[in-house]
Amino acid sequence: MTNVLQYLEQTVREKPYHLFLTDGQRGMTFREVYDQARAIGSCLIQSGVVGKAVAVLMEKTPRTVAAFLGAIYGGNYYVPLDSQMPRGRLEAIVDFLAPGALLWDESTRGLAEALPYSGTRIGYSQAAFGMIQEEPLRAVRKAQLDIDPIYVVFTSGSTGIPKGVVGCHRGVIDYVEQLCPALGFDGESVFGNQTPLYFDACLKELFPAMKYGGCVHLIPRQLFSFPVRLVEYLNQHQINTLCWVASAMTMVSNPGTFERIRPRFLRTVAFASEVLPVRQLKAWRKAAPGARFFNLYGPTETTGICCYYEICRELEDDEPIPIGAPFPNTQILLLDEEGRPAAPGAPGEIYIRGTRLTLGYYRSPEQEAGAFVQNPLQNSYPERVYRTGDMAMRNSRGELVFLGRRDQQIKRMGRRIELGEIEAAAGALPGVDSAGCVCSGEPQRLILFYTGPAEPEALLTGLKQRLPRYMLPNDLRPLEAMPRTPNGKLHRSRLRELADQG
Amino acid sequence: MTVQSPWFPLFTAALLVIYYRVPGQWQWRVLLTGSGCFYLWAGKAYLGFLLLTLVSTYLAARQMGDGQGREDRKKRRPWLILCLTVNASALMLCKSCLLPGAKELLAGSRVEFLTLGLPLGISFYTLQTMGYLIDVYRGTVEPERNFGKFSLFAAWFPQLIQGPVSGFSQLGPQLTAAHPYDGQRLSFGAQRVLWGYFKKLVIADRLAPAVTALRQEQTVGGGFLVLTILYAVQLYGDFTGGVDIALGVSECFGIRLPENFRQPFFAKNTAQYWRRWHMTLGTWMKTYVFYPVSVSAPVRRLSRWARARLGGFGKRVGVYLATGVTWLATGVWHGLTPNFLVWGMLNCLVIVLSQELTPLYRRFHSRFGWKDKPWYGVFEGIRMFLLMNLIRACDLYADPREYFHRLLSLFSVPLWRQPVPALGLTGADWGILALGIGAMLLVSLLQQRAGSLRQLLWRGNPWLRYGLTFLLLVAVLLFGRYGVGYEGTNFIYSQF
Amino acid sequence: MERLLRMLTQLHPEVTFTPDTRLLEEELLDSFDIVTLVSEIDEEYGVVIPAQELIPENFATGTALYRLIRRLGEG
Amino acid sequence: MKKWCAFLCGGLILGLLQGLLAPKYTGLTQEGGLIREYYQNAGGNDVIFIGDCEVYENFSPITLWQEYGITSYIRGSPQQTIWQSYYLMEETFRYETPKVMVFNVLSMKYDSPESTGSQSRREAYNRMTLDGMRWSSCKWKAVNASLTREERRWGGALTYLFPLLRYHDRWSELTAEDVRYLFHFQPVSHCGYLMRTGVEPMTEALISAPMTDAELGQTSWEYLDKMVRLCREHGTQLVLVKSPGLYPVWWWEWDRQVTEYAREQELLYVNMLPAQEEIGIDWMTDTYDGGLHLNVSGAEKASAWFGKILQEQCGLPDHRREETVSALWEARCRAYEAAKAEGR
Repeated sequence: MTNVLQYLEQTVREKPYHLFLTDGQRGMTFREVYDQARAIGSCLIQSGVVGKAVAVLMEKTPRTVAAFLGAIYGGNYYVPLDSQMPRGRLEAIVDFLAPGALLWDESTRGLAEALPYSGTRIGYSQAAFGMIQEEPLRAVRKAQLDIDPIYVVFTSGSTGIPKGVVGCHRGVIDYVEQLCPALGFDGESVFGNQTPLYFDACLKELFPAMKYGGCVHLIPRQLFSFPVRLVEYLNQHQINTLCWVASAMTMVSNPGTFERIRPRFLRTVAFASEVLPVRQLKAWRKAAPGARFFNLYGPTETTGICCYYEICRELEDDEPIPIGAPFPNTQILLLDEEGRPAAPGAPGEIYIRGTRLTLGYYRSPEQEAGAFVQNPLQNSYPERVYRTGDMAMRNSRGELVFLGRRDQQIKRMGRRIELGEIEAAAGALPGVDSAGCVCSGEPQRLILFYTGPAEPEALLTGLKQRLPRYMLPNDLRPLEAMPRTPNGKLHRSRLRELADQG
Repeated sequence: MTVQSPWFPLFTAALLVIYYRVPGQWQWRVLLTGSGCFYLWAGKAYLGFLLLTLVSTYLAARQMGDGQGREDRKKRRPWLILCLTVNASALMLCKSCLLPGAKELLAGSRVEFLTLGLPLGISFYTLQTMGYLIDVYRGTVEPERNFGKFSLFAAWFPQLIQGPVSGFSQLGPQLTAAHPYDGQRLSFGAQRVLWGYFKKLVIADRLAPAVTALRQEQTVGGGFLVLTILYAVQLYGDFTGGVDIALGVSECFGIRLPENFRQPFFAKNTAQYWRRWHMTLGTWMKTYVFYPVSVSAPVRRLSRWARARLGGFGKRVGVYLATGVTWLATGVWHGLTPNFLVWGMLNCLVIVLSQELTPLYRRFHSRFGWKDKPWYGVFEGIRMFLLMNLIRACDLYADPREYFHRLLSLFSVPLWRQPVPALGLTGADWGILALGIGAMLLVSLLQQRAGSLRQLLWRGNPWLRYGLTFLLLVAVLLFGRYGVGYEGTNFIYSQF
Repeated sequence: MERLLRMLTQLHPEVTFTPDTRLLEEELLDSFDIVTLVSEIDEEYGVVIPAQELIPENFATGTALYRLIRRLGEG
Repeated sequence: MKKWCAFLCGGLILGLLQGLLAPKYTGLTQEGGLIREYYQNAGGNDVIFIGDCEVYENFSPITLWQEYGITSYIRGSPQQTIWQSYYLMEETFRYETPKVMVFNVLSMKYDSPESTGSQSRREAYNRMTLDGMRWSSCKWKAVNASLTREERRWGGALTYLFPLLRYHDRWSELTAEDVRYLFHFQPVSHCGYLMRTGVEPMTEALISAPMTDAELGQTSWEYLDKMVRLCREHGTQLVLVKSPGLYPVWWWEWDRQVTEYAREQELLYVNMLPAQEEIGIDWMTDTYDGGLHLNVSGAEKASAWFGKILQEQCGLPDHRREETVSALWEARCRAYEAAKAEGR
């Protein structure tokens, strides 16, 4: 298996008219996705776009996925763009990307025409319903290697300049081959996709569904503000597999939704990209007793999830959920500042080693230098590993536990304080929905922001029982809603600005 | 092209026009070609069977009729036996090659069995040819020299659907005789055809879904009784309707076929019943099975021996044996499946019992003077109707055990508590059925008293006649159950 | 002839038979009676009536029947 | 004599009954009344559209007139099969000789009467197409081509000659409409276009039915050949079109075969599916039944786009300046605008 398209071609032979993707309005069977993708590929080749980036500026619909695969059929790599992002950032990315072609459809017509882009613009229907040329497609396919890039995904870089991570066939194939058996995906899996298509999180739903002939429901975004209607949607479509971000899980379980309605068909629930408070996890486990729960960890730079932990025991309220162990064929190294293996039980920075590593950052070698480094443990041959910048340690059971960003550790009164720990402690207290802790100003003051009905005084007394004195925040500020980045992570820079305003 | 197809009336009308235009001696040839086309259109599959039996019967008859076989019966016997075996085996082959298929279908509802394609009453046709053959063998009939005329007699198309079975001496000459145009006879024929269509399309086919539904449900007790009555009416409408169409069409051509029914449900006892229901089959069985068997040497020796030993009862042993054989033959003729044999034996049993019980009846009636009371006549009619049709219901179930289970349930399960399932008929349907059955009853009563209604009408005011006929036509066109929406059920009796 | 009439009354005691009562038209004789009659005649007169003779004309009246028996008797 | 007048009035009554019982297509199923409306508007049409619902729902002759001065008429009916289309074309040439004959190729996917669906469905659709046709040799041939072998043997063609034989059981469903429209019918279309003003975006995920066969059937190709020959005889240009409806799916294998055929026969084949963006069809606002057919706004966009191709490729004259023609069409436009405003 050297090409991700082989997943699609194998399934099209077995169950061509099985539903592959649907967004509640338009459904596409494998056969339709296969035909339209090849038509798009032929159209791209015909317009001379081969081996280039293809920007896909479309809403989240089944056709968008067909456009992605169409780009790969044309020997290119797709770059999903978020049509909701601020115009300036979008133009910066397109300018920075300089794609070979821009795919748009009726819903993003205005935006596509307004962009200052001089390359070829192609309407979705014009490509997808055009003529399929078998010969050019076969020629392009023959030239494709498994290390060819298939996508570029822009992450919300903490430093402002968008980082484009370039993923290839090899990374995705290895990822899918390890992920599916571990999480139990198969032909019966019906995925309820929540994450936007312009992030790498959706890979773990699209490609497994393509491999086994499962079905992906692109859940309409507005449903996520009405949790009861969302669970009805899950039950109505018998969705049995969820791979959501933690904040989405919390948003559903928090307001007592499960008293009114329970998801009836869940088999696998995985949450990622952030720490899920144990209280929310318990609510979910009570609501879906039959499901298996997984805590996933993995940066975009390693094509997605590299560690997973199946929740198999009762966790204490304030105990952080471990990220468990890496997938086979992937290794996690815990190293200290000097690059030596951290002492057992001591925190260390996570380095990831394996074929899963992506090709690197798009057109920004300097960023790459910081992240993809030579393996500090040996220097007898060149070996790239990815330095995540995340801190973790092994607990008494040998399970990896995520501590937080390296830059999120601060020294205060001579002690290392893990802001993540403070947040976890606050999150465990009743009346606290979510918590974010930052330190700012001189001398350093710890400011904890939280959402939820709890009173600052009650919160402080609660924290006193859980945190050493030197870790108690100086100031507790309730917020209406916790600022989040587009992909659902805590927007820490915004919190810092709020803290500075004082 | 079954009779319900719109082609049939057009085909008949066209044939009539040609028939009355062609000079007399050519008329029978027109009929022959007409029958040929009808057969080609409706039952190509059985052309081979038809030709085989026609040729074999014709040759055997010629052999027996003339040449040295003429005087000496011994010489004629081998030809008779040879031809009879050929025809009978051909018939059984046709039935059996269908029967394996029919086996599973029998398990299904009766309607599927009905639409099973054994088109054009193969059995009626075979009886007619065998009858002709035996007549020639007995010398009562001169064999027909001209093969065309003979095949016209054997395959005269109105008869092909479901009889009646007619003898050569009675039908042969009519077919070949010239028939000038006669308006009255034509309108009589047309009216009879219309009446046949009314009974078939408006009444019988409307009841068909109800009978099928009842039959498929596990109806016992009261439900079974309702099923029996409905099936009786459906069968009456279907069979007499089909025969009326055949007789009517034939009458239009000036050819009178023997009557098959005479108000059968007014019969008082079994003997009367079997003289009013399916009369041509009855007479055929009597002349070619019952009498020969009862007169044959072995039976005579047996009855002499029995009379010597058993006295009074002994006399009747021979007759009962002959009756048994006749009813066995009738059952087999209806179908090779067990339920028809059981049906035959049941009828035979009823006849033998009523014969044995006649002295008891006489004593009973002498004591109570009810015999001539009017209501007793009605009672007898109802009793006979129920008895005959309860036996008739045996046709509905392929497996006799199922039939007997339901029959006994009449006595075990209280009649009214058994819920009768929805019969798939709307209020309007029941209304039409009530009116239709009322009309049939009225016509039967009038026929019983005043003979042919059509004579009555012919003498009356012509406008009344036109009005009534037109009303009948509209009723058939509007309320008939035919056309694309309905699965045209073949004539029940066209399967035999 | 008397023997014949006796046979007929034996079959149907309630009917008084005369040589020309219409046996068939008034449905006095059914197929049963005809067959029992034939075996009786065979018994009494030793005359075998073949099947093809069992036709309505021969059994229309007592006299017709008697004429049949005599014809078969000599023939 | 008495007999003849009896027959006469008997026949009259039967004829009256037949008219009474025949469906009038005034209520919901208006599609049944499309074919019969052509005969008053026959003549003077440069373009005749022929095909199934993708023709009478997705094109508007009024827009063609308003934008390009093209005079056109649509002879469409529900699930019109290719053999019915061919005989309709043959019949049309008896009334007029248009410059262009446009045929929607979707119906080529049905290769035999049996393949169009269950018997009751086929019967309903056949009736809507064939009952409206006036009696002629074309209608007889169309009827026999639309029936299956058993239906022909049973005498199905006669039930078209005498509709009473088919609709006799409607006696229990008669309404006032049947009486009011006994002798005349109420026009329901605008030059054959059945206007739908409703808007119902795609709400229920439409999933494509499996492809029956990669190869279009032999019967379809035979009838297409016949169409080409027929149009060549009359000097009319045959244009093949696939209207932009998404469902049922027009598989690309079929599209490839039709494109090749069009190239061999030097025919203009316009597949409007790839041009959805160009036409500007938005399946959220331009459909009245959740994505199956276009509503009036969609039809106008499609007609405007297709009109330009007709004008350029087929060299159709602009009749808007001709007095007589524009008078007639002005009336039609007024009725069209009124209906649109009324939101029928």
